[in-house]
Amino acid sequence: MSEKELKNLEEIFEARIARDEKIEPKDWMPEKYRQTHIRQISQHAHSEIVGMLPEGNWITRAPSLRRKAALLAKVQDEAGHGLYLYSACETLGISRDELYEQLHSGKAKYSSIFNYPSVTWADMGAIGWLVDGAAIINQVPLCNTSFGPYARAMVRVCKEESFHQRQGFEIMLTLCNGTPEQKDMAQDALNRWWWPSLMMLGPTDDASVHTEQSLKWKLKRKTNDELRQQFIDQTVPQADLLGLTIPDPDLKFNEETGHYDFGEIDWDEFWQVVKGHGPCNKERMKARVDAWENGTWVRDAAMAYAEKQAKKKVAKAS
Amino acid sequence: MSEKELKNLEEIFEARIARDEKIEPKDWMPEKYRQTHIRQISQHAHSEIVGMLPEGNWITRAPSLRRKAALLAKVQDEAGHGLYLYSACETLGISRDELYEQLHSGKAKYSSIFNYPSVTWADMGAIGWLVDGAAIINQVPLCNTSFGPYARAMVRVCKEESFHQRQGFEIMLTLCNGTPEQKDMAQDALNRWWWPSLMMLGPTDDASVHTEQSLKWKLKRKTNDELRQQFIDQTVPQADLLGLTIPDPDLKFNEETGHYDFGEIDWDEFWQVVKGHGPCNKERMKARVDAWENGTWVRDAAMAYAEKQAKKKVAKAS
Amino acid sequence: MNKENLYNYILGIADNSLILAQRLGELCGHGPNLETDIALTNISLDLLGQTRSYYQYAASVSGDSKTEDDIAFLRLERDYKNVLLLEQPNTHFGYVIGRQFLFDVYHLLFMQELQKSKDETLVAIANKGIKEVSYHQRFSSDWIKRLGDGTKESHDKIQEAIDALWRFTDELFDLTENDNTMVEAGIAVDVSKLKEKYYKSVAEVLTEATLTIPESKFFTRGGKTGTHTEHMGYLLADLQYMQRTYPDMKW
Amino acid sequence: MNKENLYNYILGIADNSLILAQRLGELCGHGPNLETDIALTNISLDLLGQTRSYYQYAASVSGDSKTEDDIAFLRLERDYKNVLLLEQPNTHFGYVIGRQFLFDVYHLLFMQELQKSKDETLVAIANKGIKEVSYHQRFSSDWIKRLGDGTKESHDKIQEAIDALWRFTDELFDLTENDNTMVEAGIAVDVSKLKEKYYKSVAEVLTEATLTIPESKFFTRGGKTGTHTEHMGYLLADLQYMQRTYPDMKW
Repeated sequence: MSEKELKNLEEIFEARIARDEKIEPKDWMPEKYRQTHIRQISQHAHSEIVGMLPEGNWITRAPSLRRKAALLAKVQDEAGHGLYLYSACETLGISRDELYEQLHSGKAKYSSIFNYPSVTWADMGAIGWLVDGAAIINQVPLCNTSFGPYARAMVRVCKEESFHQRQGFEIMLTLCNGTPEQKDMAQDALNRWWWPSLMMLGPTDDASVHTEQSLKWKLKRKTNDELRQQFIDQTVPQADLLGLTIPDPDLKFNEETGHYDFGEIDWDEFWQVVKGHGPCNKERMKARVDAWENGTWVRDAAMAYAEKQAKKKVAKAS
Repeated sequence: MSEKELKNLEEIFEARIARDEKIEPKDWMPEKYRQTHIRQISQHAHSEIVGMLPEGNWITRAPSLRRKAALLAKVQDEAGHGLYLYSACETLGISRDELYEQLHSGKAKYSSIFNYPSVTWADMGAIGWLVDGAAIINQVPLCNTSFGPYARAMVRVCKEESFHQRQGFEIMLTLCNGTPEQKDMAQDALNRWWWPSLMMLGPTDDASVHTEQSLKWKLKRKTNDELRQQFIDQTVPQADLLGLTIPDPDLKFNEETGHYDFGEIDWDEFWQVVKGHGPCNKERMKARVDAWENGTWVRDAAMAYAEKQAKKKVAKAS
Repeated sequence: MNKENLYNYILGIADNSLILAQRLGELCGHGPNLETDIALTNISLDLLGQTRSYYQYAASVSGDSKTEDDIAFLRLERDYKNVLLLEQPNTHFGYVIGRQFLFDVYHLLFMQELQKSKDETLVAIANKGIKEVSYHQRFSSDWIKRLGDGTKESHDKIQEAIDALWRFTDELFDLTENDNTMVEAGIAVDVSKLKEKYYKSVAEVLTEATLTIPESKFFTRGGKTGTHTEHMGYLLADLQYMQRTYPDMKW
Repeated sequence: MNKENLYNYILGIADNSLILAQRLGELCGHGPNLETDIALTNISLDLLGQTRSYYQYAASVSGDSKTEDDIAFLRLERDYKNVLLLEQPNTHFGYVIGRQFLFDVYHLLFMQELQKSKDETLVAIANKGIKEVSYHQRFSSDWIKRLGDGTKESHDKIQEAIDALWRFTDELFDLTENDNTMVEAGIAVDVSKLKEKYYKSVAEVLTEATLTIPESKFFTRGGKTGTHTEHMGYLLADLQYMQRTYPDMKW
């Protein structure tokens, strides 16, 4: 392809996106578009499956049968999200094994929030309420993103996430309406998850490297700081409703802007966790790698069996 | 050695035993004496270390700090007993590795009682009271057995065992003086451990293969049935003191004999457990083999290090 | 037959579902791939659903203020009546599948018979559950075949698991005194009659999977009378943790 | 400084001994050989003895009817203040020795300073404990050398453990608000001042053991303020099992 032809294709491509047309896997796309999408979709998929771990930690200890079943179902949904997202990613010409390899080797990232430990039952509430809440704010705009398979996966994901978010809030509400010990547990969970949740919306705009290009491709529709403000504005009244105190002495409603002002985020902590030095990075990665490695013989068996069966069929047919 | 010389040596040997002299490792002894002692002493050593497992099972869950420390110390004593007994056995010309190999391969036996699970805290009481009680009855006569190292080890073992037995009884007493739930727990433990404890004294005399020879060598001083009767006569009044019911409807004091009559023992169960099909035979053996195999690299390291240090010393000296 | 007999009978069934669901719950997020992870979680969810129906029924039978959670979380170890098979640990995936398969074949036969019970609520639970259980059995049987007739390694591993778990199968067909009373009342399944069919079905799948049917005639029992293996206490310590630590609260 | 400060300070020390004793207790009967099994149990027993002295003192300070067992078994996870290092699991013998060594070096320095406290009871406990702890440190240092300078396999395994546990060491030298109050009162050890000596001692042993001193400057903390790793909940579920299941009884 000549340089001119390439430029032409790129122009047509950008025009399609500008017209809000969906790009499908078989369509021509710039290599950078493909790579950026592989990076983002797989990162998202990895976040789902690593995100199973802090919640999975409480399945055996859930305090009632109803909560146990709901938690199991929620963690299972996350596995399901992982599945759609890996599938969407595979349409871009990368295999699931390669994607796992990137995760296990540390080359691919996942959402840093899952590197914090889940230390009490109230964390199941806080994760649903805050973490899923922040995730939805990140993800809703992606239902209209330009890459078709990703956009469609997100529609499904967002619907379930918002169910999870309500469920998390309801766990918090039950605790806050419960005994003083339960309310303490809820407040403690909010204290620990609040700041990491704010960090989930990504670094501040001036530190964010991918924003401009991502806005053009509709992988982003708002900047990180806008999303963060939206999350805070939405969450503070919910905390009030619960009767919990957001652990930020600088938090205050600004009558002029109509938004909440808030205190400084500890970006050193953020970067430390991103770089692999959070409280549970090692544990999370070990859990994933162990699951994968302990499962090798199982996957091999399934493959060997399928091949034997296929051969038998062929033998019969001939 | 001519047959006559051998016979002569044997006669001198038997005479020494008859005079209650101790046989020491360096003394001449008939091969059968050596083999019988290796079998019995190692079986006894194995019983100590397998016996650590049912009690070890409750260390992390002991109900008070005092009980936790006492239980730890008790299980540690059993390791100590294992250590003396293996050492005594090694004087007969067999290595500890060979002895372990016999245990792990199933060639050597250990006391079948340890193939029952410890399912409640009260089992820590019942094991001390009944199992150590029966063990003492088996073992006290061995303090005067003919083989010196074994006799001396037994003096030490018996002293500690009787401390353990009192401790076990005291656990039972505390439970029996406690709440109804605690008393139920104690009764339940007695129900489960009573019959296996009776079996600990060995098969009935007519089914016992080693008795006659063992009596001569003072490896036994009473028959299994005599020991069993002694155990029952001693234990029934203790159960009365605790206010517990021995789970044997046929148990009754016989004014004529001055002993307790008792019901039929389920010898099928006994032989099934001896042959490896008790409730925990597989788990016990797995725990021992795992400990040994997981420890291989550690023992190898210690050996390699010791060799390096020895070489360094030699190098320095020369 | 009285109320207490019925109550105990329901618990005997329900505890099986609870304990297996709990074991499967440990695996969530740690499966050999996402599809299997999701499938095992599904089974756990089905079993938990059944558990809740049974305990809710038991709670209503008991007539006192007990809830499903009191029954699930606040009994002593000796009062859980699940069979020993189901409390065995997730040693490796072969054990997970072996345990599931050895139970599913029984569970399906059991549910089919429970549909004929004179107790309408149990029939309703069985009618709903039987579809789930037949899916479980298909799932575990398929995996028995995949592992048995997969690679050398998988063959050895699933054979090892079947051999190790085999000794817990005979207990499935024991009848407690309470069971006998309930069989006479036409409510309980006479599980002793399922034995032959069970071993036949199991043998068929194992054979197709190129596995050897264990020959041992020595079996371990005790779960139905509440004498559990040493694994059970640790399972309960986790299961009961919250309810024991924070008594009398709503969640 | 008030009574509550002292109470909390004692617990902060005692919880370290309790949690390490508990972890070591898990190993009893499963050691690589009898001699090591006995030695590790000895350490566990020493630590339990210290724990009891501390808690008994704390109970007397609290002035209410609390007993050592109430303190040991009936707190919520967030109220245990042991450092994260000590709750880490017995992954393999390298981790057991690595954890022990990284704590023992600190513990000995700590005990030496505690002997200078203005609180007589703490001084008495330290006087008694210091002999035990210096034995522990000798034991674990010797094993660090054996494993480090033993075989290739043992070298790699102990290095792996040291590398993995290293990130929990910095927390040892944190001072909580309560600690600061107690340091000012002349009762607490200013652990922040032990840091340099600690890393020097550790480095000496690691070097002699032919091991590499980890370079990471990233550390994990939280135990001293009660935010534990996910291992802690399971440890407590077992530790507290009996007291939670059978409340208010004597044992």
